[in-house]
Amino acid sequence: MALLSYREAVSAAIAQEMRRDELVVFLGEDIAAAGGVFKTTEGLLDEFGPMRVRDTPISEQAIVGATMGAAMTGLRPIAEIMFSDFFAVCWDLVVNQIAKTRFMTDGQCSFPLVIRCANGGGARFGAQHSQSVENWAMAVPGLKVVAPSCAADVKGLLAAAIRDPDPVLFFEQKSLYGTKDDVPDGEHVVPLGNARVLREGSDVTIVALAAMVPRAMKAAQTLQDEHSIAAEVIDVRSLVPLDTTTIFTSVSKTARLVTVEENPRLCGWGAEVSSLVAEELFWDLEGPIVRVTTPHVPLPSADALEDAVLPSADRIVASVLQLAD
Amino acid sequence: MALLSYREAVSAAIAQEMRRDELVVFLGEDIAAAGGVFKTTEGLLDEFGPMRVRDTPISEQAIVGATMGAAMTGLRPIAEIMFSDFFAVCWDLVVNQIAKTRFMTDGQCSFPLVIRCANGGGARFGAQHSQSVENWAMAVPGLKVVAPSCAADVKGLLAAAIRDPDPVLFFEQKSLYGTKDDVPDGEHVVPLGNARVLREGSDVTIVALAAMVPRAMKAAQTLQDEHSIAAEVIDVRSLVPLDTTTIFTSVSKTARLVTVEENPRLCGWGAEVSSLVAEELFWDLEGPIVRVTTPHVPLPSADALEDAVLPSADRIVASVLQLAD
Amino acid sequence: MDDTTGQLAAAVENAGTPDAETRLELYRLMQSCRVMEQRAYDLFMQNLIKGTSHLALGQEAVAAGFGAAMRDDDYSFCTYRGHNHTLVRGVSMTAILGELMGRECGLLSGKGGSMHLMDIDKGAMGSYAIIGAHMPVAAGAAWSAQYRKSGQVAVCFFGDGTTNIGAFHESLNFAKIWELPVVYVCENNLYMEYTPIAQVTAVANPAADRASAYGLEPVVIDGNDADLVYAVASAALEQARSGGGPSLIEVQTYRHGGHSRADPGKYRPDEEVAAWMERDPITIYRARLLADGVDESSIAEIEAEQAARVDKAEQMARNSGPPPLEIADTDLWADGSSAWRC
Amino acid sequence: MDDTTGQLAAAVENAGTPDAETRLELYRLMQSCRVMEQRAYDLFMQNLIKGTSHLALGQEAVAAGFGAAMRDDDYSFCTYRGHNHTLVRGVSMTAILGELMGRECGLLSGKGGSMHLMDIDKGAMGSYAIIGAHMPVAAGAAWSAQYRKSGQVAVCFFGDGTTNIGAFHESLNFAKIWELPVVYVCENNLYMEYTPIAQVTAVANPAADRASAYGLEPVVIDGNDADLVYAVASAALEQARSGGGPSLIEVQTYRHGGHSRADPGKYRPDEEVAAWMERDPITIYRARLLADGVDESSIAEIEAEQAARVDKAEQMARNSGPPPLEIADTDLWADGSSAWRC
Ligand SMILES: Cc1ncc(C[n+]2csc(CCOP(=O)(O)OP(=O)(O)O)c2C)c(N)n1
Ligand SMILES: Cc1ncc(C[n+]2csc(CCOP(=O)(O)OP(=O)(O)O)c2C)c(N)n1
Ligand SMILES: [Mg+2]
Ligand SMILES: [Mg+2]
Repeated sequence: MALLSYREAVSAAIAQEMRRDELVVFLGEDIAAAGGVFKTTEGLLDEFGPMRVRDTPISEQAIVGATMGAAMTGLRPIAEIMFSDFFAVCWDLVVNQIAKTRFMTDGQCSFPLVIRCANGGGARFGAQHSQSVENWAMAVPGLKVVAPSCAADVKGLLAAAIRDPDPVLFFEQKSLYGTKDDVPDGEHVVPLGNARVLREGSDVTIVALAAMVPRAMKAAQTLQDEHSIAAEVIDVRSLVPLDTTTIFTSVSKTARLVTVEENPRLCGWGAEVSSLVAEELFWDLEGPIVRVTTPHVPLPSADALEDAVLPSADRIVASVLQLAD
Repeated sequence: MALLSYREAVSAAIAQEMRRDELVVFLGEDIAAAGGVFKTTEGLLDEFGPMRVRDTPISEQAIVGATMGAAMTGLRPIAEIMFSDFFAVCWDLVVNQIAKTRFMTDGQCSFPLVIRCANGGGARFGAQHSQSVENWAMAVPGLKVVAPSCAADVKGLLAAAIRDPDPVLFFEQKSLYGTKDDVPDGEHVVPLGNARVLREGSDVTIVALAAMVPRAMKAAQTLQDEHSIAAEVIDVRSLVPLDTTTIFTSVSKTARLVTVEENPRLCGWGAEVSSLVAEELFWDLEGPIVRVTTPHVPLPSADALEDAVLPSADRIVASVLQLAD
Repeated sequence: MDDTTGQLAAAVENAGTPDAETRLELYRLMQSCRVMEQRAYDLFMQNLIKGTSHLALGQEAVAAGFGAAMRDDDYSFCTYRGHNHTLVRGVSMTAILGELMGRECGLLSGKGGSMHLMDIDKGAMGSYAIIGAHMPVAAGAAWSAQYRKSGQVAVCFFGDGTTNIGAFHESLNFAKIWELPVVYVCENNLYMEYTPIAQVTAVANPAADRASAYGLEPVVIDGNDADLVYAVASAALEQARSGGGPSLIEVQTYRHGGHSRADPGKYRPDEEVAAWMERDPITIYRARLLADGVDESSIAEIEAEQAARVDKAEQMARNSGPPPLEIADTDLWADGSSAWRC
Repeated sequence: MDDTTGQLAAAVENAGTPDAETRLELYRLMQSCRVMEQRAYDLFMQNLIKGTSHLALGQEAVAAGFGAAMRDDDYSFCTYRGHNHTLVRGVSMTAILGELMGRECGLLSGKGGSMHLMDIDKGAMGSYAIIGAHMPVAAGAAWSAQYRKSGQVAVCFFGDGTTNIGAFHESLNFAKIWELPVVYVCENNLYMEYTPIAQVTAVANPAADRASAYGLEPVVIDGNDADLVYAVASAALEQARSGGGPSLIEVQTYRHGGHSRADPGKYRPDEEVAAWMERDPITIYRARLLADGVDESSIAEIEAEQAARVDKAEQMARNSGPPPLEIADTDLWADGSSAWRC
């Protein structure tokens, strides 16, 4: 075990996979010489050289398009889109080209590629550099969607994403970059599509993702300590494939579900999980399904305002208590 | 009353509003001289001239950006994005700029604009010209989202959208363009945010949108005729603002809900409606909430395949029957 | 300025006549495109092709010239107007017509349709129906070839209207700074769908007048002259293959028919259409071959062979049934499934 | 080629000296920018500005030259590096610093932050934090002015790195074909975030070498010479106002500090930094004014006045509290609410 930051785990995963397979290449803005604007890719240029780790112009369509073209001709490219908000400038390449081409061509080619990005709020960057768009990706058939909550998962899931034969959008939560965590030594790979039960409990299931996971854990502790409510906390980790088995098993046991998502309210991943449970596990439920989300607004910039809109541990606690009433 | 096609209702609405307000202008690809690739805008150039009805290059970012700039400086522009799939090439302007700027600037300006597009499947155009992306729009705070199911609503809702002080994405369903319908004479405006109960019933509520509305109506008839099940059918018409009052009133009465959506499964608008009901109306429900959707795949092109994936009246009937079991 | 400046211009200037075999091959390729697309038009009119279809009747010299010049393992990327670009790579005509008709024998088993033809085994890397999207993808394939040192070149076809979209700009700059082995070919047929390109473009030659913005040589040629297209294609491919980087070639041509489906193309002045019909690339080439002493019989043989080919292809496609419904949700993922949960 | 070719080059060539009042105004504007941003840097270091902030220290002559040349009702559009462009339109310094600090007195009450300054009453039409996005928006404002025959011009500032994104291309073509009254100003400060622009751009002058691709005149000027910027700005504004259409001006300049926040900018060679520090636009301009006989006292007066202004602005911003939490979900819609259901 080594203590790594969430940030360091990114380069650790990429390095692990680049050492293993020389078809893995990496491109993006300021990722090579500068080591990334979040310092997530330091050292890679030195170790792997400029043919494998390449700085690009500010041309997100070219970056993502080139990633697609490389993937369909034998490479395993990794692209960085600096902030997830910028997916909007290259969304066509992601959703209409990469996501659809295998299906449309009757499986003639596959797209072993990863697009990483810094996602989410909490850094006081304002509305165009803070949003959570994992739900945009989940809504598109043909994309796998991963969002880790800790350094060990960053390393393991990113490695798995790079090995995966399908396109994976990998959402790193920027407010977690500084958090540290024990990461297994040696090769570390965590298969996609497995949610993780972080805390067991019998009264209510709390399903969370990325930055919401530590908040859910904190809420669970408060619920236990102050209200004797035993919450089970699940880190979804991967939205596609979605581990409904783990979620359903838990809800069958607790009979109550609260989802905690950072994306704005409408059509978030929590809505999908809620609707699945409302359809397939209805008879097991003993109360409403509650969704805790950022309200349906862009993120404000001032610290006080941003803190007011992002789901907090307190808000999670309050939602569970309301459900328990 | 006049019998108009869904297609003709588009130009009728635009003409009505352009006559009324000379700040209304209209731009897009092939919309002026050619009258639109779906012939939805015929006659407008002749009546309003080339300064108000302007053909553009294939530059969707320029089209949508110019629309934004015009709206914030006193005009009321209407833009056409030919197929809704192409939102992906200008998504940044829509979601990061138009949708956020009023909020970010503390309300300094508003964006009285409409972006119309041809949405949805059924025309055998293949995966890049057939998808339903109304759920993409619903997921973004700051956009109003409208999708009419008949010519009268095309005219009335498009007129309301043009008068609305906020950005409205207006989804015309391309497979409905040829359908005809009675449209009131004279000025016709239908306020946004009102769902419409198209058929009353006490056993189950079926909530549908756009092309799924006639299918839901057909299914309701079959349910009545062959199974003596009285389905209430609601045409949502506007996803944002969402008329939860009408939907909730109906579900409170029927205690059962089926949503029918054309967008692919994950994070569709049906998930949002389902999760709202599962949270706020849980105790009124007497059975699971069922979602009928296109499966989570891109649309195939061949007629047999496309028909197999889009929700059909038969599939709606089967879903209701399963719920009634 | 770049040291390759003038290289392609010189190739155009000095374009000799290809050898006899190549010339017959050019004729054969053009003829195969022509008969296939004429048949596609008929099938559309008979409602056997549903949805839409974008023909390149009149533009065959471009597909043929590049098709003949490319190496088998080169990559080609094209648009919805890509039936010919796909066919010239050696793809089955039955599979193409079958796909247009939505039949089981279709190149994509009916899942893609007329706008998305791809045959990856032949290097036909797909047809893209969103304007400009394939331009960076082609750059990526070229990057891959460069990285793997495979000597392959990517060729990317697009229309005049495509020069005004952002992806065009990003792709050309990107290809140049990495000196990628990619050849961008702008088929300037004077129109986007119905709007004349001149009305919406700030320069006269939508591609060539922008080449210098990417450090590239401006090249405009007559795209209805198969020999010339072949010559410039050969030079550009050679430049790319030998590490000389990308190129951008504007070929002037014209579509005989409308943009798509049953569009009669009435927005085009009659004289313009007539003048271009005079410049039909196949008529011209046939006359030139004859004038250069090629036997009428070898030409007739090609014509008969392609006529028979299209008849057979149509028959086979007609005989093929609709695709099995089970495939509607397969092959989203590499494992063959479309499962999103586990 | 366009009939305006050479018009701006002529303006640069013949740029005289602005009148005395304008020159003092140019100095005042530069000085106000300088003190405000230096203070912003200090506040950032004291952690009173959270998140990020992108300073344009060293680039003040551009904001000042255009600011002085614009009509009050003209529109300006800028980027996250837009504090100065906003200030020179006559916007309150307190409101700007307050916004950077996330205070109630902020220009946007703390809802936007340093990257999104806007003051619509002053024609400061917003700061856009996604590269290139504001370029078509500025074209739209110009279209509106053209349609309303208001005589207003839109000015749009962006960086060298922005010339490689698709929106740049679409906007320039669009502006030209409609002959819109918009002036596009590329502030070439040699770097995108950390990557030198030359490394990722196919031409030497990222904007000017592409002007001809849009039928525009290529213009490159020293962006650290306030008089020159003022002259070219005046000429471009006049051209646009009189129906002569859009222009694209590349101004060469340099940021003294890093890209954002506490970036020390270490990727830049020491000599390069030193050479550009020598060319500080304010030092140069001060010396020029003195050499041209302007009283040292009037210069000192401006300096004192701006020093007092920034002190007062800082104080007022510090005294202002955090924004009321209720505004976190207001003003999504024109009715003031953020309601998505009814
Ligand atoms: C992004 C995008 N915008 C619009 C369209 C609709 N469209 C399809 S073909 C076409 C015209 C393209 O013109 P050009 O590039 O000249 O190619 P041509 O059809 O002449 O071969 C348009 C506008 C599209 N497919 N994608
Ligand atoms: C679409 C997009 N891609 C990337 C970024 C991240 N980013 C912010 S500033 C910047 C560099 C911009 O360089 P330039 O245009 O030269 O402006 P400067 O910062 O030098 O003023 C980048 C890459 C962004 N904001 N938007
Ligand atoms: Mg064309
Ligand atoms: Mg720069």
